[in-house]
Amino acid sequence: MAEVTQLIHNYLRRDKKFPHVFCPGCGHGIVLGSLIRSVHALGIPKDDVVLVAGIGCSGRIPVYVDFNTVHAVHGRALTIATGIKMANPKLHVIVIMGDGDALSIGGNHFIHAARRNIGLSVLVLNNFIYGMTGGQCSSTTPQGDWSTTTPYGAMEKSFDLVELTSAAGANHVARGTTFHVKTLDKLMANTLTKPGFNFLEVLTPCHTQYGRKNKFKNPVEMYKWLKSTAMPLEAYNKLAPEKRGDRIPIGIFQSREETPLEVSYENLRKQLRGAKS
Amino acid sequence: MAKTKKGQTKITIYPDWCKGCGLCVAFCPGKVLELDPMEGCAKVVREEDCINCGFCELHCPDFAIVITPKDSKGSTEPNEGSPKS
Amino acid sequence: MKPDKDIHRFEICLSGLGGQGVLTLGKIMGQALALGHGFNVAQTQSYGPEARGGASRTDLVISTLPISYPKTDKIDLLVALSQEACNKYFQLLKPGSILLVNTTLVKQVPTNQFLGLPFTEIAMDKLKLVQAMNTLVLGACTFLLPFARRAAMRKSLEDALPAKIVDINLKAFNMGYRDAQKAFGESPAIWAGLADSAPTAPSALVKAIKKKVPIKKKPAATKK
Amino acid sequence: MTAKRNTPKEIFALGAEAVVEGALLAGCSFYGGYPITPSSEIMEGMAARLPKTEKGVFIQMEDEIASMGTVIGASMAGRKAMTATSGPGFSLMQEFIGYACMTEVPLVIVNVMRGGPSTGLPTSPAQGDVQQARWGTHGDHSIIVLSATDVQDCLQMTVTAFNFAEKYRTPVILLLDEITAHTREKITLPAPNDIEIFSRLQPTMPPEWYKPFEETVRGVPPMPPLGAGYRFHYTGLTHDDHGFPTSKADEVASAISRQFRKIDQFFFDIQIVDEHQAEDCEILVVAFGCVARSAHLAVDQARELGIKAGLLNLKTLFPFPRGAVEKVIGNCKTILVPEMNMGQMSREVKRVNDGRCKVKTLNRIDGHIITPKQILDSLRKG
Repeated sequence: MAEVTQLIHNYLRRDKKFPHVFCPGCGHGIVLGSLIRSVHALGIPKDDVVLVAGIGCSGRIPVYVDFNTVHAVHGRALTIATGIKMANPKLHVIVIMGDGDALSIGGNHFIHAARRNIGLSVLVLNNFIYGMTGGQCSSTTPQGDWSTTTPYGAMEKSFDLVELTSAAGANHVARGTTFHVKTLDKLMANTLTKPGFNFLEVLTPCHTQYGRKNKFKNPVEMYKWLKSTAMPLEAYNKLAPEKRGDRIPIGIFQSREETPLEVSYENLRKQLRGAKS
Repeated sequence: MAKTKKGQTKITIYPDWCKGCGLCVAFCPGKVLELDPMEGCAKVVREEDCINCGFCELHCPDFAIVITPKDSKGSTEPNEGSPKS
Repeated sequence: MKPDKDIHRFEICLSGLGGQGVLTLGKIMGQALALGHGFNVAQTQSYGPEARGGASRTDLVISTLPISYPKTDKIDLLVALSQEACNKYFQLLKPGSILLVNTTLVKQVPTNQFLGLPFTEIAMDKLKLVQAMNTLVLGACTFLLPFARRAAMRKSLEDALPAKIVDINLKAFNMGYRDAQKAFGESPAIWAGLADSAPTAPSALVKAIKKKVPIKKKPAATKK
Repeated sequence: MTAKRNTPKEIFALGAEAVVEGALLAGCSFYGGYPITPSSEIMEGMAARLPKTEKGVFIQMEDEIASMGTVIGASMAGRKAMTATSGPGFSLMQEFIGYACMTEVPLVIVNVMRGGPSTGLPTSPAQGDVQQARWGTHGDHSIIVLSATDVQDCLQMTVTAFNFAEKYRTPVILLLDEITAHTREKITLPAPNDIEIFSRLQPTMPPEWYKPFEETVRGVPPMPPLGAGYRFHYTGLTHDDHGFPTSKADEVASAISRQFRKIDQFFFDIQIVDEHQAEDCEILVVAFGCVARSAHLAVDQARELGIKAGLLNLKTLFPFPRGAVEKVIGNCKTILVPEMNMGQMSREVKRVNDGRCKVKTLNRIDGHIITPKQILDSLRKG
């Protein structure tokens, strides 16, 4: 275990300024740690990893890590990632987005990338809020909660990302939290290895913009909330529906083996060219 | 899962990187760490009570905590008795 | 290849209903004149929503010299395969223009100076394939245009169509050519200068008008 | 496809099909797009052809924004990539065009102009996107905008667009119009060996010495594909030589000015024009796209009438070929700028003319081409 942090340090860009920009208690660093541990454990060379991010707090992650990194425009990280994967299927393309990034401005790209079932590892860091721009309501802000653009409580219903992604056609769908880090590491390894559109939602607290305004005294309170709210999917399923309340299941929700787009395309090309010669 | 003995680990916290979020302090099962109000970051106060669960190292969002064995030949495997949800 | 005749901006407008194959006709004719005859050809089209039924039009400019302006400016031949197209594009005719109409569908020609064949009727009665109507027109035009070579047109047709419909279309092409020959006798005299060395013949146009190609029955329903 | 053609070949093709041929000849191996009239024929051509090539990738995306995203991603991964669109789709692409300028990612966008604004005249020609092509994305930036006159030109200018994109690490916009894209003409497909192809420079130093956005002699740093061992950071934020975000005034100024300079100092290479009867003309027509064809005929007709007319056909619209205009207007009394918009190119001509000649405009926005007669009438009035 001694290597945990040193190992992470080996993957960070040394010429970048640390500590990183994230607020105290922000879970983004925890996700980055989990990602690095998983890439390392799986033995994927740094050169083969392309980390694409959108705009927002999550978009700041790639700067810090020594992979091929792309900081895209708001909501469109998946489109650039799609181009990269189709152009060179050998690369491990990992996409990191926030909830507003992936599901609000990028919602259309998100469902279509899932429908295409293109081989991307997609992490959505869901903190229920627009963090970087100052705490505006996002499409995952729980109904009734306060944000700077819902000063009287969020009126609209929020997305269930797991159900949305499953319905859209992704091969693999999972959810974890930044409190349950060992589970997160397992889910991360799953997300990085299984073919096809591979989605992992990570619940990660934003105390600065969301927690403070919604009755969480400090970041620790938010992690306590995650600890008490999230539960393994298997246990959740055994729970009587009326007892589920606000509990959030975590684990692997979907595991399909459908052929990813880049493989189907390669097959088509072989078939067309085979027929020609 | 056999409990490993306490106090076999050395905990290093980089004060420059620690932002004092308090996660490690709050969840450490051995109450090894405390927030230093002057420095605004976590510090080790009861290293001898560390059970090497690894929680703080895994959860530190700022990569500011490093746990190493006191005896370099000692086991570095984490104790599975880490906090459960 | 080099064309064997000198033409400076000969302009054709092909028009009809969407679904009649006007654009395909223009493409095959243009391809034949460009690649098979060696002319410069610019084919443009009025490009409407891709629904069937509206007026459809494609224009060809044919020239030995490079073509600057690609659209038609002064039409030499207007082919109107439907009443709507005839009404709409009749105004394009200038002195010296020739009008060829599909008499099955064009009942009211706004002039008595025109050439006519019941293309739709021939396609349905003799070929049992209304879709081959545009190929009949290609055959007729090949006869009428003094610079068009039958073999080159046939080749373009063969190249452009899927194998399984080539035979019926070749039949239609030959039929269109022969029917035009029968009905009109010769290509219009005003184009005589474009022919190899053809002596100025009595005006085919006048002949054709006098002949008044008969129309047997009511035009078939034109809904598509 | 399998047997390589070594001799030129004549075909009868649409302007859109010529774009496809040109792109494939230039080495394009990636197309991401979204169907929109009147550019869809380009997309359909690519859909049929690319999967038959060795590495060709075609993908239909959910919208034009996504199309641009895939093209940028593919180019980062080392492909020569393109998309094609029209009016509303071009508007949607603007954000990513700025991103491609900022990250210096080579790519080609073909915009087949149709009547606008908004949905406008989807099936009719126009030339209303000229200034949008130059200034459509926000922020100050440098970009190359080309146009094509006839079908052979569509092929040639597509090859040129790819060459410029690769040579200068920049997005290149090829502005066609509905007439040019939908005209069929006889063209000659050159043999692949007969055309000059340029591909982006690759780094020749060890990865640890490579700076992806470094100042170089040409101002254009080499660009390796993702995954080649040169790990670095792409961002739309203003960045330093290494690609990392910066807001230091000196680094910002030098990065942005290099992006301008890399194009500005090669005007002689980039600015392409065609002259017709322009040497001794007293009245000069400045036109581009399909209107240049009308102008060509009108100039010939005017000469027959004894009017000393000439034509400057702009193949490069931006950076605006100032030198070419200045060279020709020495003898001129009048410049006529016919264009199918309310006067977007004439602004540039007036700017360069700077009061020397009379500049007349001839505008048409009803979805029809400006005819030779309209131009001739204007030439006769002098």
